Amino acid sequence: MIHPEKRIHCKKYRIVQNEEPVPGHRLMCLHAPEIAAGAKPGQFLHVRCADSTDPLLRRPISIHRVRRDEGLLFMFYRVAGRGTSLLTAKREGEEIDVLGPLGNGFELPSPGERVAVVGGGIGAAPLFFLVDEIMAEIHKRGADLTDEQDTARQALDFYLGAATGSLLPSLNSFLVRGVRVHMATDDGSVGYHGTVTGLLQQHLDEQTHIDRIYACGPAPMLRAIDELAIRRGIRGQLSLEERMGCGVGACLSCACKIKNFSGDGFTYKHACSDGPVFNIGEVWYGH
Amino acid sequence: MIHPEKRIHCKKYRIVQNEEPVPGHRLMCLHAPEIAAGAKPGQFLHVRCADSTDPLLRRPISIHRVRRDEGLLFMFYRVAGRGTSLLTAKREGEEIDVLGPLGNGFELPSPGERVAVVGGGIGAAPLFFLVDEIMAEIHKRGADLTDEQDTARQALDFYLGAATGSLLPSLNSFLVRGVRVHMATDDGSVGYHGTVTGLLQQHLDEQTHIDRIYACGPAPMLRAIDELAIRRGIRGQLSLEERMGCGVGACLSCACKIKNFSGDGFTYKHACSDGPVFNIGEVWYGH
Amino acid sequence: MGINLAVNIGGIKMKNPVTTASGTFGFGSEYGRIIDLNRLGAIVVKGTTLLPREGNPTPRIAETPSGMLNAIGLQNPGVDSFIREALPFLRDYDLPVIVNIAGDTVEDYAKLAGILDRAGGVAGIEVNISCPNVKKGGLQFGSDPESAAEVIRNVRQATSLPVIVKLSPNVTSIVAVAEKVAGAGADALSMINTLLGMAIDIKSRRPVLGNIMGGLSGPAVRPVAVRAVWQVYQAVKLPIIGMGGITCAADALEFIMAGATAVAVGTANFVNPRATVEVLEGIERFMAENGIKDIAELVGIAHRC
Amino acid sequence: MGINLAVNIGGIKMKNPVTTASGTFGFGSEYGRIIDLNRLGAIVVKGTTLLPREGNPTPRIAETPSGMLNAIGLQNPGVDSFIREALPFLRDYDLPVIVNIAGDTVEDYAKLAGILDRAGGVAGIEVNISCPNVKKGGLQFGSDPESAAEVIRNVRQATSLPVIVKLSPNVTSIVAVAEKVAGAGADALSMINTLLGMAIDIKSRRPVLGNIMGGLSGPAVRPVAVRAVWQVYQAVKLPIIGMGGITCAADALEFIMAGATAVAVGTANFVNPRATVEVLEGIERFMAENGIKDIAELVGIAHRC
Ligand SMILES: Cc1cc2nc3c(=O)[nH]c(=O)nc-3n(C[C@H](O)[C@H](O)[C@H](O)COP(=O)(O)OP(=O)(O)OC[C@H]3O[C@@H](n4cnc5c(N)ncnc54)[C@H](O)[C@@H]3O)c2cc1C
Ligand SMILES: Cc1cc2nc3c(=O)[nH]c(=O)nc-3n(C[C@H](O)[C@H](O)[C@H](O)COP(=O)(O)OP(=O)(O)OC[C@H]3O[C@@H](n4cnc5c(N)ncnc54)[C@H](O)[C@@H]3O)c2cc1C
Ligand SMILES: Cc1cc2nc3c(=O)[nH]c(=O)nc-3n(C[C@H](O)[C@H](O)[C@H](O)COP(=O)(O)O)c2cc1C
Ligand SMILES: Cc1cc2nc3c(=O)[nH]c(=O)nc-3n(C[C@H](O)[C@H](O)[C@H](O)COP(=O)(O)O)c2cc1C
Ligand code: FES
Ligand code: FES
Repeated sequence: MIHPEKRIHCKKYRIVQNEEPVPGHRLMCLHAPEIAAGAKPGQFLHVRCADSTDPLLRRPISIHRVRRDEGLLFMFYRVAGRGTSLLTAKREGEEIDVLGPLGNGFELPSPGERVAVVGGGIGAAPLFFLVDEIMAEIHKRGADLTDEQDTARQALDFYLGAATGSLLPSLNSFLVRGVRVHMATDDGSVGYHGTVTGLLQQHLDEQTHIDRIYACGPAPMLRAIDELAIRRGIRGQLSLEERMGCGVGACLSCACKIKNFSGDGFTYKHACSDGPVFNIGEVWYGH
Repeated sequence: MIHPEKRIHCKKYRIVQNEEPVPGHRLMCLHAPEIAAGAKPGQFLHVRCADSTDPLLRRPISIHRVRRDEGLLFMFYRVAGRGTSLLTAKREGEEIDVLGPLGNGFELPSPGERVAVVGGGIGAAPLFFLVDEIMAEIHKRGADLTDEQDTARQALDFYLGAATGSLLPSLNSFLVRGVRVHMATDDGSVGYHGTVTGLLQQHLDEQTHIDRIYACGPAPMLRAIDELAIRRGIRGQLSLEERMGCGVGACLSCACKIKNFSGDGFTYKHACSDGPVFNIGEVWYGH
Repeated sequence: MGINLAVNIGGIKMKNPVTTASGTFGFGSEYGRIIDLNRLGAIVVKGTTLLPREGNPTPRIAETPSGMLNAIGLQNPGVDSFIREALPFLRDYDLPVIVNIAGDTVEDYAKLAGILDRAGGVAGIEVNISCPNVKKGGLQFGSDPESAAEVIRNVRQATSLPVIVKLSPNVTSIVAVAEKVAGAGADALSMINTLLGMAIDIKSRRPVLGNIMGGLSGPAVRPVAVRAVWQVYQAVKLPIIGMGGITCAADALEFIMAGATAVAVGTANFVNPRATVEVLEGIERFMAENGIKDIAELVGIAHRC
Repeated sequence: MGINLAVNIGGIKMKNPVTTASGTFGFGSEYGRIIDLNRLGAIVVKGTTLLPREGNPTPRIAETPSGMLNAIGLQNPGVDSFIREALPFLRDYDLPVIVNIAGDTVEDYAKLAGILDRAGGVAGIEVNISCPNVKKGGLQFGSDPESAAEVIRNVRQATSLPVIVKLSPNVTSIVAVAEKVAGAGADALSMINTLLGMAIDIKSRRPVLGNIMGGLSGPAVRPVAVRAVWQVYQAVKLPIIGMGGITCAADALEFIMAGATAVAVGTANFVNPRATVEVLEGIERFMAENGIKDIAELVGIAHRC
């Protein structure tokens, strides 16, 4: 008696690859056809890092990409602490216990909209799946368009920010045709010298037109994007992070402050089940 | 300010080998020259099986053998539960955290004594080191002996018992020149059909002369050996097992009942520091 | 196989002894996407209060060695919304629903019990007098045997449903509390709620949890929970739902042998969403392998072996 | 580096805040074969009684998730033998020796304190009113604030040595006990002793420990211990030795930030015999990296940040 459409899978999946494209970061690929089949951009996995009770809890990792035809699921993760360190020790051919797909996922843009995707650091990970889906849609539609329309619409601006440059060129290399990448680093080592929001702001000031923004990254970045988008009337979505227990909406630990009905206060929603994706303008950033 | 002679080492040592000579058993070899240099037969190591706090405690494993010249230390262990299972996953080249050498070790026989060594199941593991040392001593002395004396003395009887035969032939193959192996299995699949104590008893009844017995194995076997040896006035030693915390005599968890001064009751001694080797006749087996 | 797994918890008939720990299984629908809820002996839902509660500020959880701290703060939509929105979903299952209740005052508890008595589809009430994560009520009632008894007397009067009292381990004598609430009309006991704990983030030099202190649960607390069940089983003749760190059948059997008639899986659901079902299957296997025909034979057996 | 690590625990001058938890470090000589004892701020030796004690039947320990249960039962050679045989070894070190004492009666405690007062080479007394592993005395005294105070008043009169009181977490309010013993003349507090727990061997269907119940220690209990230190620091103005699951400097810093002036390493010694030294080195590193000149700056800082 489990509703097939709502089904969440919890199983051990075989690791196809777990390499280190950038120091301190790993790209892990699983053979997980059931999850790959139903996954949407913005959704995540809840991963068990050890067979031991220490560390006890699963770790949430976004779905970085999928290759549905081959049943492959990718995660791109930063080695942040004990759980992610344990993941680095897993080898090709071993299995890991994964729960997913979880969360609501992004709402895709309407046809013809100009889209900016903004990733801060490892927050870029889930945006690749989003970019892949948007571009696939554009390329599919592209067949019906004139050349002119094509140039204008077959494009998407992907803003990547980081503290320093090591991560960025590697992320860039993963991308597909038609994606314009703009990079920003806090130390200026690669691309624009400053925050990725600063860079986006500059482009908007220079008359770049954007209909929709998607962002994932550190909280201050998301807040800046939220403000900027509200100010300019741009719609879009943010993907939030919170500490998670269950990952499925049962434990109520991953509470996020969401503006209440009247907008003068907040109510708690849950990153794992109501999110992790929330609309721009919806998140309560306090006063 | 650590007394060099009393020094116990606690360090990570490199694994040189961790193979499965018999199903469910592993032979692990470490490069641990400091420990190998000072170790005595009957001593043991306290091994950390995981970096996690679950499982938390170290596991006591006997020193199975040493190759002092190469700085090698061997452990022969049965996969009994979680800790030992985790050890099986360690690969050549990895390091494990070992504390040792611990415990008192066996007292070697006097020159010319006829020795029986009795191992029950995995309890045979530490006896190989003992046999190696006794035989080395015999061979050294052997150079000065006449041929006749040689035949009589260059021998040692190693009794190996087990529930069934799978472990025994493999143990046998590890042995050196001059060791006479006698095998017994509860199911009769290899060697004598019955307990190893039954076999020893038979040999003693048949006039085999033994001056000294060393034994390690399950508690009922040790108790039988103790009784048999006391009855026949044979000296010797038993190596006991107890659950251990610290392994160094600090926590008092590994208490063994040892006859008290008057012999009508017991006092507790500690397997890790007063033992694990105790004299025959010393252990209190209750009434 | 002819094995009887059915148990009776103070009038609640469970087809097997495996249930869920309140607050770790939501209102059931969440885990219903992963396992078949009909396999459970009963479901104990998230703690419910008279009025909706927002809960505590974040972070609400922290991982600790073999355990976790939580300070959810009883976030819940309130009992009316629960009855209207969550309960109907559970009526589709063949599953006794036990509702965990919490209040600021004795009257709150009694009102809740009365409301749930009339709601329909509720098999029993679990009275949480042991929540460490709320300012008023909660643990305050649970740590004093007299106040605990006072709550239970009032709940008892307000409902004819079976009343299970959830006990706190944060007391000098859990037996003293158990004895008092037994005298006040409890039909069953459940134990343990979380241990009061905290963690400090040494980088920020502040408590990790938004609420400062929280409740410790998970495998780390299991020895404390087994001990509590052992002690209370000796002193009080009420059925016990044992919980605290159960992850597998072996863990559950420890509780049963210590004296628990049923067991609840809590934190382990987060780690392994299939834990309840695996606990059940493992108990069945243990009984088959050991020739045990009725789970009742195992209850408290460690006191007799 | 110009960093001050020295602390004062009720008159006991320690060159650094790292000491050992009683019963986990023997009388020092055992770990003196692995580490240099002179690195320690102080040593707290195994619990001592008036007469020798055999301790409890085996098994005396059981491993649990991130912890262990012990029921050693205060095995020790008695105070006279301790003074004659174990103390001289420690006099060779530059190290305050704190002697942990336990008794069946208030008089036992007072006598022990008197004997140790005259022994020479003893820097302070830690009064164990919280041992869960003995029939009489022990936890009995520690769980009732009045009895605890009674013990301490008598010990106070029998000795001019600094008196540290070791508190039990197995109480409804550790603060209530702390306040009472502070009033009775304690110079410092140490916390926590073990949590009362047990485990059952499902194969034999019997409790694992020979003594049935035992004390839970190790990383599993750390959140409970940090919480106890936090609560007592707010209520009582005595220096605290914090312990319970400390394995590394980060753990120790949690206790210090919660309000402990010193820390003791217990169960972790079994897992990593170098734990004390590593905790010390890690604290030094943390202070250097964070520009902290005196460890006193960190004590209780989590209450102020
Ligand atoms: C919905 C979601 C998607 C995520 N996707 C990715 C991704 O694709 N790639 C990636 O590298 N990271 C991602 N993260 C962050 C990732 O979950 C943390 O880096 C990871 O949990 C750290 O675990 P650790 O044991 O290595 O670190 P520790 O710091 O040791 O973890 C301690 C505890 O804190 C929690 N925690 C620590 N950091 C975070 C965090 N940022 N968010 C939530 N919980 C945290 C851990 O889960 C754990 O319970 C995501 C987080 C969320 C909530
Ligand atoms: C001095 C000594 C020397 C030993 N030498 C060897 C050896 O050379 N080869 C070998 O295979 N085994 C040896 N053992 C037994 C070995 O220690 C256990 O098999 C091992 O601890 C089991 O750990 P586990 O986690 O796999 O099993 P689990 O059953 O999961 O262990 C649970 C707990 O019980 C303890 N425990 C379980 N069995 C024993 C036991 N027999 N003795 C002591 N503690 C136990 C464990 O250490 C652990 O704390 C020796 C034991 C002692 C005391
Ligand atoms: C996130 C979380 C929320 C909880 N909420 C409640 C609750 O609302 N009511 C209640 O009585 N117990 C609550 N508990 C306690 C559990 O029901 C259970 O008693 C405790 O966690 C011990 O079991 P475990 O170790 O298996 O989790 C909660 C526990 C957790 C971890
Ligand atoms: C094996 C063992 C023996 C102990 N013996 C004593 C004792 O004799 N006196 C005492 O006050 N505490 C005793 N304790 C408690 C410890 O001193 C300490 O309070 C407790 O273990 C918590 O610290 P930990 O988690 O670091 O071990 C003992 C603990 C263990 C594990
Ligand atoms: S993680 Fe449990 S509700 Fe979100
Ligand atoms: S194991 Fe600690 S004294 Fe033997």
